Amino acid sequence: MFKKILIANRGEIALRVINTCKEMGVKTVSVYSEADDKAVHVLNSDESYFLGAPEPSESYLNIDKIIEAAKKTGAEAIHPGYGFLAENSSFAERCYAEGIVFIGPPAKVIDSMGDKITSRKIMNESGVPVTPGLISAEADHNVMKSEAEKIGYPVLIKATAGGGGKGIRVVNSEDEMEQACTSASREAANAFGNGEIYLEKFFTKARHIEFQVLADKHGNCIHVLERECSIQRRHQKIIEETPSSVLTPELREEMGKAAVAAAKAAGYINAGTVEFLLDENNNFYFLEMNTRLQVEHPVTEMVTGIDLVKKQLEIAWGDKLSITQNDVWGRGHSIECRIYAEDPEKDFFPSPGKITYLDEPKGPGIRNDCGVYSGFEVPVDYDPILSKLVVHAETRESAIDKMIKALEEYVVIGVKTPIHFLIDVLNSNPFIKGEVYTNFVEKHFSEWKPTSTNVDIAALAFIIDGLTSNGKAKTTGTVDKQQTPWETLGNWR
Amino acid sequence: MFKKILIANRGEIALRVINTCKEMGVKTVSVYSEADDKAVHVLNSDESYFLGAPEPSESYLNIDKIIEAAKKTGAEAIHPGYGFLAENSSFAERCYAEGIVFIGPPAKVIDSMGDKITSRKIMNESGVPVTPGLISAEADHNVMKSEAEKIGYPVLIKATAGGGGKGIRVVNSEDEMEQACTSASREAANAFGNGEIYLEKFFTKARHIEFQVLADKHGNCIHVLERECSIQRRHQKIIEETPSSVLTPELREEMGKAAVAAAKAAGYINAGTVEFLLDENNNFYFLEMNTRLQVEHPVTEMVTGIDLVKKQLEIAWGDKLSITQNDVWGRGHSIECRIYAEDPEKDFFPSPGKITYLDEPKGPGIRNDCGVYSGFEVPVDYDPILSKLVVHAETRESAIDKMIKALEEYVVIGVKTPIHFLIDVLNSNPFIKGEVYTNFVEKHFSEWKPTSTNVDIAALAFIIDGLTSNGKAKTTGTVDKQQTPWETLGNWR
Amino acid sequence: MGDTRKLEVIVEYNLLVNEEKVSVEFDQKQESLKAQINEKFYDVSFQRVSDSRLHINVNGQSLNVYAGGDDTKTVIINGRSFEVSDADLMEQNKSRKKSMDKDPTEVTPPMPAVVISVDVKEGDKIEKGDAVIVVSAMKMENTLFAPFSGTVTKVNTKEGDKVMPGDILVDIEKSELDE
Amino acid sequence: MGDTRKLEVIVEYNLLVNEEKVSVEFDQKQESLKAQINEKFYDVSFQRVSDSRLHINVNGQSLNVYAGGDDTKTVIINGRSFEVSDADLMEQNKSRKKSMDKDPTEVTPPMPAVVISVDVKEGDKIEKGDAVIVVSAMKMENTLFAPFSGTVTKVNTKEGDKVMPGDILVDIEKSELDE
Repeated sequence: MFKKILIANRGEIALRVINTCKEMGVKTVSVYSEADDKAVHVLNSDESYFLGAPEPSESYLNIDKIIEAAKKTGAEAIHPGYGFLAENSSFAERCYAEGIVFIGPPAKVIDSMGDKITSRKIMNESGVPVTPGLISAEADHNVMKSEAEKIGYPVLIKATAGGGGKGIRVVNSEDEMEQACTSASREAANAFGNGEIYLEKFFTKARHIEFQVLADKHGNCIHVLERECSIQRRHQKIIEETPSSVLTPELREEMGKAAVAAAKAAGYINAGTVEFLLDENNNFYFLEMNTRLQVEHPVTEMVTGIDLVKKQLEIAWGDKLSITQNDVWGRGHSIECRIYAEDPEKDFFPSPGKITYLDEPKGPGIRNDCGVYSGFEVPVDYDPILSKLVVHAETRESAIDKMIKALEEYVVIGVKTPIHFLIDVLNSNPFIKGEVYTNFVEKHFSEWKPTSTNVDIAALAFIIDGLTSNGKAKTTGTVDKQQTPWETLGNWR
Repeated sequence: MFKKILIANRGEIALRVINTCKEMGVKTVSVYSEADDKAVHVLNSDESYFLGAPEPSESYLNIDKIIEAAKKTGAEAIHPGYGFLAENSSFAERCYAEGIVFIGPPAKVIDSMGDKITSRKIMNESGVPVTPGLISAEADHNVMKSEAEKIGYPVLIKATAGGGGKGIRVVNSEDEMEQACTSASREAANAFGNGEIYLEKFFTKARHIEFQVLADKHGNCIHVLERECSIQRRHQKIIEETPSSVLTPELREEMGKAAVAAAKAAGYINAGTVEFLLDENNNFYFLEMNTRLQVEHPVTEMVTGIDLVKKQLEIAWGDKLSITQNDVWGRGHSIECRIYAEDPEKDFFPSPGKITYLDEPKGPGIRNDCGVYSGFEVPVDYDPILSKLVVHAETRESAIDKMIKALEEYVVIGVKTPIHFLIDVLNSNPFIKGEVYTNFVEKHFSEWKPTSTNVDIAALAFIIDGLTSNGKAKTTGTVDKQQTPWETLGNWR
Repeated sequence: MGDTRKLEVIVEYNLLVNEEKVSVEFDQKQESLKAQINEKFYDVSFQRVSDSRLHINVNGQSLNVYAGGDDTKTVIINGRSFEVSDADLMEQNKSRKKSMDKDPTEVTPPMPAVVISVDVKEGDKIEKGDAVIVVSAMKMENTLFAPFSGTVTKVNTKEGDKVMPGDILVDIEKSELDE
Repeated sequence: MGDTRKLEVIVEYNLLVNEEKVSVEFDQKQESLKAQINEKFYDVSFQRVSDSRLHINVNGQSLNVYAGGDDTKTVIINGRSFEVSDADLMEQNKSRKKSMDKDPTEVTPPMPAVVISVDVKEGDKIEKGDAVIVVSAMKMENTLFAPFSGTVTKVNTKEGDKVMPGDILVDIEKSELDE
């Protein structure tokens, strides 16, 4: 096994990789920007290497500096996490050229899958169904408009590169097309360094179901069950679960086989994810393949007992897959909620700032992959993910109950979070019934406002906090029993 | 299901029960003593009821007060946890008489199993092998001596009541007998209110292997695999794991069947544990049956995916077992380390005090059932358990690695803990090879001293802590860059 | 129960909880208080667990509440977050803030952000609603629009700048027509 | 490398780490320092993460260290705990403590405990090693023995008392023989 690897990422996913490396006895090198000198990945790795200014181009997207870090620290391999350089084929190529192992698929696979157009072509040819729409990138708004006319509105404008909900716009009618294209293209250019876009059918009532795959260098390829990721806001997943409540064993087998076929057609190696849309009639369409570890990989780990990061390292090292398709089976049910620094009342707008207090939920079957801590300043420069709260229980019903309890015990002060919103989603009838489609949030929660229960208690808490604040700054405060309201209240009458 | 239950316990196990109740929608009532008004079970239950002075007899062992608490709060059932009243048949009886459901077996089963003599008889009669020794309690030292002569020294003097390592003495020769009997008897009288003792063969090289059983009120009884609990200090388990590294599938099946036979012979209902000694020749002997939830139950939950507390509530409610023997199978490997407030350098002597800082280990596959928090004063009145650190991984080897990592990240300041000691045990060759016998600690770690690695770093840390302590009391300190050693050091030259 | 429901030493607070006005009358006795909010009575006992955490018992129900912040506090109860402030205190401070509150017509970012593009220059005539500046925070773009029609008199920022709420990124002179 | 290994402004500390004497010479520069312990050189940079947590880098290796306490600090590194104090400072305070250290002959509990049984009464003649008192802490019994032979002159405690280290539970007058 590798003796030392570098992790070209930050926050919770870098820590996730570090955790497995520590258990495997693999030394880790973190890289960091000026904004991250006290970030969790820096605090928990064996070594850390300073990259530069907070701007991603000066730090986590700077290939030269990262390669330099690996060489100077003697790291044999680089784990890219997700985002940043994870799906950058030039980076994978460069690693190869420098004699450093890239923990992920070969550069040419990243290229073909990263380009949504090429991947659509490959899948089409190998018999995997794809969504209706363009098979080439398009800069001309008029061509977009006529294709949209052909397959019918609404349509999706999508960046050919990238992922993570960036560079995507829904277009409901012709007059929205131009602005949508411009803005999607610019966002994509900023996020991925590539502004190319194309168009595909937008399914208003469909499920986003993806299959985890693992492929080694010896031709073995398996799938590790599905994830249901339909609950999205701004085209980014916020709640994921496995198993999907609509997959019959037969459909699971069929889609799993298609996922393996897709991975094989792509010449895939390492851990990857094949995303499908499943429509109301149980027809499924290849959407794209993510050539990296997925944000939501923990739900798969919870139900299968497999450490996917460990598998990634083993595959990159050249090991044969130690499990076959028959060894893979799920037990129980797992749900993940993404906890972002964002304001659910204001269209999930990011809310950076300093975490002044953090209390993570704990208990059997609760896992919180967390990238922040009390006192940490969440940088404005990167994705606003704080943590991924994951639960595992015997049934979907118990998992929902466990997740609600965990969310209720999750305390974050200093930045806004969607915790309240997530509780309401998990408590909602459509979620409980498993009626989750990609339009779920728009349909059921577009007008969401915080409930007004406990307003009186909040008022009382405000007053009591003031009354007892003399006790602060001690580790455990005690109330000074001598105090009367006259001494402690600033505003009585 | 019950709407509301009372938990007649404290700390981590009370919180463990509360966690499951919250997920099941069952309201919880905590009871507490003066020493515990800020204990975790009080902070996390829906209601709490004050019992009295810290002394157990005035609080957690006071049956009248606890029954009163249940009646006043309208609790329909009582979960006793482990210790305190968990194996007190009068309490179970009283609950029954008052129309409150006792979440555990019937009083008469507690009686027969709680009395080690009666249980030995029952097992003998139903063909379950028991350890050689007396079949009746004995107050006469001379009878003890002659029985010891018969079966050969060393022998164990054991309280017929109780558990948890209390009221037990090893006797190596005749001249030690008298003092051992007196002291074991007094300790038992104090701890269990019953000073009766008996004698059995002491196996110097044996394993302590126990089977979890579940039995409903409809005659269904299954076992939920074994736990290996051989690593003990002062006759109390400190490291437990499952599966045992020496059980072949055949031996597991044979012992599992014996465990179910034992539970059936006892007329058992609810969750219980059948403890066996396994000698070097794979002969096993019934040791005792614990008629309650076991401290180490989490390792079973981790490998089987079953919530044992939930099963307890369902059984007490009258549900049929929802699983059969065939539904029970383990996946991966789980280890538990008990984190006590104790000093491993001083024969594990208790170390009460205030926890001034606590940082719990986190990460995939790590569970910490914790009964304390930063700022909590660990009472001198109760068992010194702080938490149970549990890991789950694909193999025993990975589980050991994960546990070592978790222990290394576990920070407790204010009381002594055996964390350092546990790391050394997990790193030791005999543990790694699975050569774990009940004499493990005596044999390999009786002369244990902390290793002296990192002494220099500790010295540097002391100095740096002083240099930067101006930054304290802020949530995140920063170093005042103006400071020079001349201003900050009290003792330079 | 009549007597216990009479408050003896009455202190009154006018609070804002998530912008809703809540008037609390209460009577404190050491680690407990009795309070009245609208028509409802509350029997409360409390203890501080840590700097940010209180454990309170309200009419027999045990709750953990968390509070942080200075004038406006964030109060968290069972995963639900409330912004609470003292309305009377806020009233006193209002005059200071008035100029800002009254005139929501500035080009300023809603949150700490980085300027992605400046779409106007000095002297440009712009219409109300025109895109003026695009900022980005945590990789999400946000377009700032002209709050009224007029002429750009000064651009106070450039691409790549880090900007904060309250920073006026572009000065605009209102056109006569618009008034 | 020779030059970098010379310390410029030398501060010296004599520490006790788990009762082992460690002399440190060092030279601080803002958030880094160079130190020498015995023959070994250390290049250290550090930052405080929280009240009890420091992140330090020693000769390129990144470590989390935790420290708490006043004069004697508990330092925790990778799950291993060290008691560290300033030996020079301790030396100054020693005279005060001497009387206690010198005379380990009192009947006092090793930790906060509850008295379970008092096995002697005033006037009893006892032999060195006799059980005098049994205390219990966290359910574990601990017998306190007579440190020398003599006569019990006073019993300062009774069953059920909570007692602390340093409390003299029984006064014993030494018998002539024993001296």
